[in-house]
Amino acid sequence: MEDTTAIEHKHIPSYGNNILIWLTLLSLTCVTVAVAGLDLGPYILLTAMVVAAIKSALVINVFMHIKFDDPIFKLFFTVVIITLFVLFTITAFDVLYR
Amino acid sequence: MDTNQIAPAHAATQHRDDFGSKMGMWLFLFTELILFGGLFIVYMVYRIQYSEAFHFAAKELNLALGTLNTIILLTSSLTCVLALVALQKGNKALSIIFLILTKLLAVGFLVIKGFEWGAKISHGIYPGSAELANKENGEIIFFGLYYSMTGLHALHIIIGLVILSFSLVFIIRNKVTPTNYIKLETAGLYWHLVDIIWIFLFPLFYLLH
Amino acid sequence: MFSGTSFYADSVDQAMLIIVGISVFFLLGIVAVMIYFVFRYSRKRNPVASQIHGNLTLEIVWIIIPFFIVMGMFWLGWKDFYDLREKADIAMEVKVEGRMWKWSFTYPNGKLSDTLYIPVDKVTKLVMKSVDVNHSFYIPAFRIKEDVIASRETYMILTPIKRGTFDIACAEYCGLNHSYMYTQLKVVAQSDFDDWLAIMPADSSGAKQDTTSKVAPKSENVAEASLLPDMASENSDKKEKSKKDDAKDDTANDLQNHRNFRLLTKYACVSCHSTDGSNTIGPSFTELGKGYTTVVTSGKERRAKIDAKYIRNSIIDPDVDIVKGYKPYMMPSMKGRISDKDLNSIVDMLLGKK
Amino acid sequence: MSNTASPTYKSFYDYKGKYTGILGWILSTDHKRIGLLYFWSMLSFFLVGVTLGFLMRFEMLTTGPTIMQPQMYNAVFTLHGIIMIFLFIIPGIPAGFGNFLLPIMIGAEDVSFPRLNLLSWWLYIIGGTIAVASLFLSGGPIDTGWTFYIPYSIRTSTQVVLPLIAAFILGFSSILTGINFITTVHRLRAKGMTFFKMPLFVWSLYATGWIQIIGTPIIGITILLVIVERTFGVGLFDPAMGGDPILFQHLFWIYSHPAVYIMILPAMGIVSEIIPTFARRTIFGYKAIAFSSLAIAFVGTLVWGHHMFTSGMSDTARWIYSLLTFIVALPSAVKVFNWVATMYKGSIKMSAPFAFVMAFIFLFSIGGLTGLILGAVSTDVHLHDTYFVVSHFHFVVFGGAGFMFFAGMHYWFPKLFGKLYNDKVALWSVLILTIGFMMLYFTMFILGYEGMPRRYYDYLPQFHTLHVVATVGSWVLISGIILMLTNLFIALRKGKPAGNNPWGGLTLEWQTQSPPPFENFDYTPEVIYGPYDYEHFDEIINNGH
Ligand code: HEA
Ligand code: HEA
Ligand code: HEC
Ligand code: CUA
Ligand SMILES: [Cu+2]
Repeated sequence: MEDTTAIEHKHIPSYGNNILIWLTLLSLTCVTVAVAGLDLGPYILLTAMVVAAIKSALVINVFMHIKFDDPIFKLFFTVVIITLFVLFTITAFDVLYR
Repeated sequence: MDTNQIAPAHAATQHRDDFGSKMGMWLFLFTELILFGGLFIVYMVYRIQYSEAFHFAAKELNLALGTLNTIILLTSSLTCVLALVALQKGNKALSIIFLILTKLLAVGFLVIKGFEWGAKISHGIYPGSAELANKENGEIIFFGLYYSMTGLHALHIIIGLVILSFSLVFIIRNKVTPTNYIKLETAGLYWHLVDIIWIFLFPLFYLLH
Repeated sequence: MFSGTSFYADSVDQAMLIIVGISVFFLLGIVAVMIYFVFRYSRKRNPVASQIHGNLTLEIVWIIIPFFIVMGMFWLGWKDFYDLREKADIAMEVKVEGRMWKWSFTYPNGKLSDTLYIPVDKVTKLVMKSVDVNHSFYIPAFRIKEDVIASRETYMILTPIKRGTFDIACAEYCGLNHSYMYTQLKVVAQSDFDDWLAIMPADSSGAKQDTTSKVAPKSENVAEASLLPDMASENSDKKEKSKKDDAKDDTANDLQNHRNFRLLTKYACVSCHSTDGSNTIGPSFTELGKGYTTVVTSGKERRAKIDAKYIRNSIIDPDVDIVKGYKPYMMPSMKGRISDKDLNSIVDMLLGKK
Repeated sequence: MSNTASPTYKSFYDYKGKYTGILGWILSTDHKRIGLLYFWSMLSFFLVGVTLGFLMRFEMLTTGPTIMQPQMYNAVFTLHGIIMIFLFIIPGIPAGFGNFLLPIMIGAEDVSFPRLNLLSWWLYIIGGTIAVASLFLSGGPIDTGWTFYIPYSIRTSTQVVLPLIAAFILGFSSILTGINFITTVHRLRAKGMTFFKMPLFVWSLYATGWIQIIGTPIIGITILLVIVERTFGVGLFDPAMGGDPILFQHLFWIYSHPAVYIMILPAMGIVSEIIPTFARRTIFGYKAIAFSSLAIAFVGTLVWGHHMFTSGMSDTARWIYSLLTFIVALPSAVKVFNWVATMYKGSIKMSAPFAFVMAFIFLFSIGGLTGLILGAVSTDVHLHDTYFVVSHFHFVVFGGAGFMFFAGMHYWFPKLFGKLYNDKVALWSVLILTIGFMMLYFTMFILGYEGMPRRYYDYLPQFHTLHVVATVGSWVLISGIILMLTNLFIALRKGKPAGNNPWGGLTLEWQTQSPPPFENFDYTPEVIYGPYDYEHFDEIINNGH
């Protein structure tokens, strides 16, 4: 267990991969702007949030390497996101039912 | 639990723990995430209460500039990660170039943001202005949120710029090297987080028409 | 323990009794067992400990049993409250307005009062709103309270079954005189209530409003609860003391003895503005005698002449001209909450007209 | 490890670092020195807070003004609350004892980020200083209550912004401590120290760390918004501009309820250390206690609405929060049952730390069980914002966390300072403290039930007798505190040397010298047995773990 100081990389850093992700991100941005132009009524927010979630998932997984890193980070991150999500939901219980 | 169940044991000689630094950074990022999370809760509550007014007020915002800024920030995220890749591949010069590029893009973002704010302010829309006071409550809140959220985000960009500057200096002085790049990596993590926040801010403010 | 003021109050007391009972049982049990162990297994009596690492069955038992107990407690607490909030047969709606540091009640026929009268055995709904900060309308004898806030109306439902006089307190901290924000609830027979409600004070500003009523003999009717230091009398004491001090006090004399002085208590002006020259939350009314004052208008300081227009604006739109040294948003705007007649009387009075 | 000090032994007090004298302390990155810095600064703030509490009780002695005017009283309870919560009890056990002991208990030589640790102490001091300085600056002492409820806090003319900034800085300091502890636990455990061999105090600090990380940012942003609101008037909370005062309460309690578990979890950790040591037996249900800490941390984040049952939030929300509140009581119950079970067939030595634990179980149970009364909607509607609540939280905060702070002081005193105190006197002080405590706070339950609202400068005549009893109780409590502190101060000067392991504890901190050397161990700790494996008592005491 000596090698834990420097992070072993199961994955080899590459330019191409990141650029590919970047292109996807840009196209997703175009998609969400374009979709917002349509009149989707109540679904505007939904689509916008779904696209934003996909975009941030890409950034977190690839740019921030969470996909290639130790699973503990994934665990941490999930716990935090779930907590945040629950905070949103139960706050909404007040506002929605007033 | 973590795969490194047994951490380097009490080795008095060993003070470098990259994994630990990264963990510390992630934990810090969680606090940032939740800091903004609090603001998003505020946003949610008011959006539920004033959804009409929000749609109306959002028309005042400039979609083109918002989209441009999104693209700029996404690109800066790319250059930031490429700086790390370059360093890992041992290409110090390229890494420095990418890092400078990142910072230029960040400054660009701030300049555009500045123009946007400036335009609003010259139209008399800023917290406490008489113009705003005459608007509906929901619109006051919308712009209150707009200024607080993008303002706090801009503050984070500025902090990010400072952190990136330190990384740059470290690379130049060879404190951050192809074998010891954790400082650049954590700085990058911070930068990507700022990007993620914007990914959510953008649709919530600009795509409401 | 049971107050008997309403069925709701009694069932709250009952719920309380049950929860307290269970709690006392657990508390005594735990403490008794602990003390027994400490004596029985002291180092003297039991020099060598047995090493017991745990017991899954026990562990499960003492999660499951408390789980059902607390769920029971939850239900106990929720069901009464739910019934109360869902009451449909509402006989009367009274508007409650909370302000620093005074309650006032408006009845469906427009009658205004600062004591709450309601008929016994009828369902009364209180619709409450604050004009400034948060307050909380609390009737201990009825085991009920609800915050009164400025952004939205909140409500409370009362079904008294017992006649009598009860304290109403403010339970949400609201500044200087929070502890004096008391008034009273009088539960009376329907017929007495109708008589009381029918008597509209000669002028709607109604200082005499409830004193004229036969159900509320003058002696008993302390509109402000016993606690509230009677601002007027307190001030007049001070006035006595400093009578010969200086000319400034003349204004105070005038104000105190002015025939419309009650208007200043009615709208609770005197809780922030003194009549004796001391500046508390707002500037003293005696300052108005100076003729000029320095105010801050949209960030700029200027000298303002004190005339009818200025005073009227200060009451209707208090946040436009802020007297130097004071904070905006402190004084609640009276816009829409004061009749023209009262406003004119106040302005005249403050200008020193008889 | 044998009890005899090795010849090269030099305690961390004598260690010469880069700086000497006072600088050697305030610029030191040694976790033990930082722990002690925290300890002393917190004790000072505690005495200020306690004096304010005392003044408040004195004012309540008679109806009408006794020794102060309403404005003064309002400022006093606000400061009492702010100091006790933000400056004493939240950092109290984690930053003080946690800093000193966590690395030792897992066999590390320091925390993961020692410089960050020093920074967090500095932030703490800066925050504390700003809070105190704000009393003397324009506007005068803040009078909003420690809850800073809007709209009053944006209306009052007192100095609100500075105390808020102070609270923000203190929150930051708390976050840094949390990050440090979690990383340390993950990275620096000694060889053989698996998660399930960690002492339960470490487990509780780990859970606390998570609450600090997840909860504190919310109060950070809330404070920022209030500051912005007060200075620029953006209208986010101001009802005059469409803002929602209830939203502020949500945000405030999203943090401040979990914060009460930041206070109590480490205290519960100390209980779990003291009982096995003095009962000479292994803890009952190690995993249950460890996981209940995590459960409290997680579920505790979801129950904040029980502070708002009367705030005017939706009825749906009221029952949801009530239900969740009852669920969070379960892990606490599990802990209490396991502690008592640990005494079964033990070999119990009645020393001051153990006596404190008994007082804790008694007082905390009362506090927790009255928490259940407050958790039920209909009873809370009656009791909310009355003295019943004041009593509830003094029982859990002072009788729970405060008493365990004292217990920690007595339990680890020999380790921190290498001296022994007079156990008899300490036992007496526990007794006096408990009696004073009951007189002072139990009466408040009755006051509250009878309808005496809190934050009242003045009260109706019918409450007079009980207020007098409470005030007299506070005097008894004072004597207890003075007795306890005097006893410890005397020991600090004249106490007998303690030896490495006066109580016969098995956790790692007892296997090193008292006070520990710089970087904690002069050998490399390796762990074989669990932290409370008293079946291997002799082996561990003689050979180390
Ligand atoms: C250390 C701090 C601490 C702790 C641990 C707790 C623990 C709990 N608290 Fe408390 N609380 C505060 C500090 C704390 N609280 C403070 C400071 C306030 C006031 C803030 C303010 O307004 O200023 C407050 C206010 C407060 C309220 C709001 C009251 C109001 O304003 O109207 C409520 C309501 O539900 C509540 C509930 C609870 C509950 C259910 C627990 C539970 O976690 C308790 C669990 C413990 C037990 C249950 C006891 C032990 C178990 C047994 C003895 C076994 C038997 C048990 C069963 C059968 C279940 N608390
Ligand atoms: C850790 C938390 C903590 C602690 C320990 C205490 C301790 C005490 N508190 Fe508490 N209190 C709070 C936290 C705490 N408090 C909070 C959060 C609030 C809510 C604030 C708000 O509403 O905003 C509150 C509110 C509060 C109130 C309600 C005010 C009101 O609503 O009107 C009262 C009233 O009696 C009170 C009294 C006391 C007393 C008498 C003590 C006593 O325990 C003090 C007893 C001890 C002494 C009196 C010893 C004094 C000793 C010396 C001065 C000499 C020292 C000597 C040597 C060093 C040699 N407190
Ligand atoms: C909650 C406190 C509060 C209440 C209640 C209140 N005021 Fe004020 N008032 C203030 C404050 C603070 C100021 C100074 C800031 C400002 O000018 O708005 C002020 C300013 C004024 C002024 C301008 C004073 C000057 O010296 O120029 C007048 C006139 C006035 N109030 C009249 C009234 C009247 C009439 C009422 C009752 C109908 C009233 N106020 C109720 C707090 C209050
Ligand atoms: Cu109104 Cu307290
Ligand atoms: Cu709580």
